[in-house]
Amino acid sequence: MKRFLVTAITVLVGVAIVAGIGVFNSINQEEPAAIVAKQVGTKSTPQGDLPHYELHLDVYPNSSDAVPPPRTTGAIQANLLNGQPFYHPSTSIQVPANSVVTIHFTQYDSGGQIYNPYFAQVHGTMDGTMKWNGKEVSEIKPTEVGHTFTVHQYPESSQPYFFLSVPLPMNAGNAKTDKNGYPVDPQKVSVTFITGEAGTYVWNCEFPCGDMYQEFGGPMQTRGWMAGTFEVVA
Amino acid sequence: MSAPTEETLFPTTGEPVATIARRGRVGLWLMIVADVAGTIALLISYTYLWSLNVNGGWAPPGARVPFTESNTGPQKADATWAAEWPFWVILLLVLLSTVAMWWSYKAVKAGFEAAAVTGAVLSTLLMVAALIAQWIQITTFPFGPSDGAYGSAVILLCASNLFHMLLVLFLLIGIVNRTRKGLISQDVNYQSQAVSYYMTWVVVAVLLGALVTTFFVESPNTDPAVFGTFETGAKSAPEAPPSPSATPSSSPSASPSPSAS
Amino acid sequence: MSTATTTVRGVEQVTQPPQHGKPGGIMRHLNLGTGLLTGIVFAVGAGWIVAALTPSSATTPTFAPAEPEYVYLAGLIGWVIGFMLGMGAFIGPLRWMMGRDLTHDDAEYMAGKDLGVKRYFKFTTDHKVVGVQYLVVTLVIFGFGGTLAMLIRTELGVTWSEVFSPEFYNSLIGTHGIAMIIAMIIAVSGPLGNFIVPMMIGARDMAYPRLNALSLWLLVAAAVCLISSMFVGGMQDGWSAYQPLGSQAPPGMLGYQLTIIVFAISTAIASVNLMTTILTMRAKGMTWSRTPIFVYGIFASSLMGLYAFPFYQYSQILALTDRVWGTVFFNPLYGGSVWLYENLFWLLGHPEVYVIIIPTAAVTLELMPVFLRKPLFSYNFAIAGIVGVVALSGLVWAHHMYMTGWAPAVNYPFMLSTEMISIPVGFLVLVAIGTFWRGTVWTRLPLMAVYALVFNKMIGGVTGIYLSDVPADQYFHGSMFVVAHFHYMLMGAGLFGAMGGIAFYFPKMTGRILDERIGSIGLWTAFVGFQLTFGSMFVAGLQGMPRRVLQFDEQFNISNWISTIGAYIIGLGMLIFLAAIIFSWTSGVRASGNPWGSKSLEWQTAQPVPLENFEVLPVVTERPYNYGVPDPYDEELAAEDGDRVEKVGAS
Amino acid sequence: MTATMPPPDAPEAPTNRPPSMHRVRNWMRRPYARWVMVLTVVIGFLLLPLCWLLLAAMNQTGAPASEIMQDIETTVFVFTIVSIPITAFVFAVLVYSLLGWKHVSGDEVPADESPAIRGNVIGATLWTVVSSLLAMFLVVWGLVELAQITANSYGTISADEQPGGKDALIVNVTGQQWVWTFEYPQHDGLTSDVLYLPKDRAVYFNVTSKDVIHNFWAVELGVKIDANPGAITQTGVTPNKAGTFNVRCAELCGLHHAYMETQIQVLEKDAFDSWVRESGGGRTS
Repeated sequence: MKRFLVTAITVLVGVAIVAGIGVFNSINQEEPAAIVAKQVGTKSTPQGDLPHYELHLDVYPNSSDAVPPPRTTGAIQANLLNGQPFYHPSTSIQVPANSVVTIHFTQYDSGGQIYNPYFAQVHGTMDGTMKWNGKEVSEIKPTEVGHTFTVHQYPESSQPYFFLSVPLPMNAGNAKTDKNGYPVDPQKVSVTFITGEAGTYVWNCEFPCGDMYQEFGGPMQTRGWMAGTFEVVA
Repeated sequence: MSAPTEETLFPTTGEPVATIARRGRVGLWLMIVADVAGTIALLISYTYLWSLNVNGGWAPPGARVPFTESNTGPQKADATWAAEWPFWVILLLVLLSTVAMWWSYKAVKAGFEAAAVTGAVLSTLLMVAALIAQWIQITTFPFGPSDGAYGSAVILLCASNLFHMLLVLFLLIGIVNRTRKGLISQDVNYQSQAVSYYMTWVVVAVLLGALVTTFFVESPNTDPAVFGTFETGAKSAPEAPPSPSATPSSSPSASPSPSAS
Repeated sequence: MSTATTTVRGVEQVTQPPQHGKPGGIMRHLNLGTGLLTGIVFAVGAGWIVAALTPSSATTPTFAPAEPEYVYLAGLIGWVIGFMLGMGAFIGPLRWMMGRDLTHDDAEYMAGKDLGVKRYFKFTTDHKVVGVQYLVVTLVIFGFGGTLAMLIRTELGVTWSEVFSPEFYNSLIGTHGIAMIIAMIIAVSGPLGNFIVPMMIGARDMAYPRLNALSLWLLVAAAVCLISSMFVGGMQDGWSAYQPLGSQAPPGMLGYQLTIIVFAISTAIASVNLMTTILTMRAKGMTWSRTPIFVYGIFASSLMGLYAFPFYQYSQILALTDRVWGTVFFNPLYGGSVWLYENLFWLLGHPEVYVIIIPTAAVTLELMPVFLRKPLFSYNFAIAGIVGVVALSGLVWAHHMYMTGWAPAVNYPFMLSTEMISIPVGFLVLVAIGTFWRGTVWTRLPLMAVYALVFNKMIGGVTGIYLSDVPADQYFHGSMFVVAHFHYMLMGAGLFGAMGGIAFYFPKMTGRILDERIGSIGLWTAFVGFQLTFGSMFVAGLQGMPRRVLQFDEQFNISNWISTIGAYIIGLGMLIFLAAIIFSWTSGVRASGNPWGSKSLEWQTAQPVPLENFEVLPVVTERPYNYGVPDPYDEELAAEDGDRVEKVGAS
Repeated sequence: MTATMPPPDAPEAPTNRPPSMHRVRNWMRRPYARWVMVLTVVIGFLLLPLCWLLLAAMNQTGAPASEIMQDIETTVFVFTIVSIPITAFVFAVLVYSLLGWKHVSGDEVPADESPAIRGNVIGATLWTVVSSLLAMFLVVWGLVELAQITANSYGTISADEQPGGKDALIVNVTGQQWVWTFEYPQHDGLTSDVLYLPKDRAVYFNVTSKDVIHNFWAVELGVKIDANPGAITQTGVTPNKAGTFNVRCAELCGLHHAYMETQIQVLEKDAFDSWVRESGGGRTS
């Protein structure tokens, strides 16, 4: 029964190889550890009093000794993305369901013209505004955008539709910078929104800040840099 | 070497040279078919972009009419159309080289092998001249590859000419050697014939290139707006109208960008 | 010039050019090892030089990529050139140019005369060696693409989370696509076209033996480029690599583009070689009406490849210059057009489908008479079908672009031409079922594959009718329905046909019979899995699931789960079939020269086939497929007619 | 079966019948011919439910929500019915050749016993005629339907030149990596990330893209058109069913292609107007 022996061996080896490759890549592609919003009390809203959570996100124009770049699979990818902007500390974000969430952005990058002025406006926050360096605004100049934080739908009809878009204003090109090249007084933006039922969403930056065609390559199309996941957990 | 053809046998397979020659001709024609298809692909690219003038970006920036000035990118502002005469000079050189090759083939067929060598050498020299001319033309274009679709298309056409010429040059050197060594003789001359045929096709290819680059210059589509306005990704660009609303076919009440309110 | 003469193929006194050194000259020292060595050395060298030359801050807002891309590109080009150099591909042209022609001994050495197994690892010109090499390369590429397919289905089967990151998934689908397309294009024309066709038409070798070897080793070089692209980010834009998305992809894109450029050259060479062989080297007496249908199939496929591939090649050349040189062919910012790319691409893209389908259909028709012991049903219709497909193949590309808004007006003519093509394809089906009609079924593996093929081809063909129709395509375009349809065509018809063909010619190629039992188990396992996978994929498409997504609405879950299970079953079946090949090749039952009792020319050769196939070139004196006995019913009819005439006379 | 057969001993009068007809009748008497025909009918009826199953699958999420989608579904239905007979016949031959006609297994070559049929004029002609007629029918049907759909979706004619184009709603659809935005130029450039549409009112879409090729697919409305950079493609539809439907991107467009989805809200007229007012569509900017 040599033939069946050969068959068994071939099948086993083949399955082993395929599974090995699959597992290796799957582990290799792990998302960065999620940052979880911390509770800071409750807030009264139209829906009554809801728990209030906060989390902080920074946007850096490039990595430096102070800020290490995100983990990237493959030396060549890392080399390509070297010196590109990214969200810090992580791009996997976790917020609780049915609660008020405030995200504080600190934006160190420069910027310019955004393709679609729609994303220079604030969408999906509690009163359609955001706090920019202390003052309430509902939109910024489309020519002075640094980045955007745009959460959009995940193709699951079972979860509530959720759309949040926050423009992060740019720092002037001549802004005073520290030794790492980051502005000493970066743009500070904070938005407050109410989450619905649990669900998984993705977010990415809508401002062309990558490289190659339309500056939408590189970091713009790499999880961990300018795109990530946004999870609303029950 | 004056034995009639049907008795000369091909060394490696022992078949009559006439058979080998026929085989070679068929193969050559098929190769030319593939080459034609490739050249046609390039010509399609040229004429298609020429006819579309997407976003007013066909002409080099220096030659653009004002309404398409919005596309400022990594382009030379003063880039303009290429001069037409170099295309025809190169065509002439290639043509002469081909004629010389044909002459060499006829000569070797008639048994004048010294004349054949002369013809082949002459053809080689002319092809080298064409090659140099083509190289000079490519390097001295008033535009770079990024300066409008016209620039890209013309440069690629010339590059394919360059490729053809290099190929032919290789073949010609072979022909010269072999004719000198008597490997191409009155009996065994299908290789010169094949090269002559191929060069004839190369002439046609160069001619087609010269024709389109001469007669399809200004794009016929002077109103590229019908293909939609489209903002550049350059950060330095001035604030442009929001793209989607500014189609001429939709209602003229195109909205200003919300930021203007 | 020396006047040495030898006896060549029984012809005496053939003048030989001067022999320099041992036969084969430097080719004696070149083999796959030296090829890999020089290839790697050149790749590293070129990469290193470019890395030294390029300013590392080459990133600009346009297409210009960063330094690693230039390094990778240089490495790829260095690899291809170095590999071909090390294989000795350039020796022949060089010797031609220097005027140092090959002697008969040189030629025989390069054909692998008494080199034993070593000849399979050299730049060997013998068409039989090349055929076997093609078979191995095909299996390797299938393995690669199949592995990726398993990963894709795993991602889609695990519906509750992302198994792989979107970047990796997007590069998976693209690389799987192009790997399988390449594998299917060569699956029949490569192994069988090279090994069988010359014997089938009674020739001693291909028209251009060295071009034959060249096409194979170019393919190997291209395959390496493709696989390498997975390690530098892959090509995250589907196998069609629509621009300008392709210009945003990581450097893996360059691997894809170079693969296509090299592969197109290899295909053109192979096509020219096969067509010239068929046109000029058929045995005495083999008129076009006596030529086996498989030869027609290979010829048609080569013809389509010949005129179609350059468009694909140039689309990739333009995309490459767009990426690394800043041309703007497909960059709408500066006057490029995305529709230009789509047109160039699909000008290949559709003929390529027939490049895959026609040879498998032809090899099917070739083996059916042998196993049904009756002639091919209306041979002329088979030829008409093939000719019709070739004639229409160039006129239907835009049915891939119905929904691009490129030119809505041309949807009408293209819908017409596309639906017309169902008529010649119908001819092929007619020939198939006509040959089944009243045939004595010899239940061997190759014929079983034919049943699978016809079944899948019907489903693929019918679903193709929906897609060829613009209104229906308005719903189906870009949905999973399309994926299922072309898998039914390319895999269900193409791959199963190729399995049948390989099983059929396995004895001639390896001297052993493909193990009947394991082979059948593998075939039918794969068949069942195939129906599960793509049948349920049709459902997902009908429900409105777009293709090339890695997350989707729950309503698609069930069909995707079934699909994934089926895919694993296919993988199992394919592994079993592979095992059958491995087992039979190493220690299968030895086959006689003509185990299937075929009357076709290629089976009349000795086993193992000698270096130049035939001692004396055969002469063909009768039509192919002379099987079977006179139809008993015909005599009945004749008799009845007899009576009738009498009755008429009587009344 | 046998009942329909004339008694074999009664020779039918041949004079008034052309030989070919005679042969056909004779052929029909052969058992395998009858069996294949029976199988064809059986398989055909087994396949018939597909016509409705396909539509059931397509209608899962509320389609058809427009006339165009209805046309599409009719087309699918008709094509299925038309292609069933020929499929059934081919399958019948496959089945019968596996079960009905003679079998040989084993390794040695079977003797040549099959009838040497090199062709059959009647059969081949019949097949050619039938398949050509079917293809013709499909083409004609397709052309007519396409013309109708083009009329319904206004093809590429600009909104103003359309009959009743004046009171149609214009929506500028913009695809960009990886979100859709919908602008209502008639309402002061009101822009939304969800596609709100009024019921029973013609809508024109001017579709374009900011970066790469996307494909605007309003699934239940049966609308699909590429969003090309540097070009504006146009289509249109008249939703005739209120509800929540899906927009999906049907052209691979990069990292988050799978997530480039949004909702369509088809509202009754007044609900739509109130939405416009609430979301600032009435504001004069």
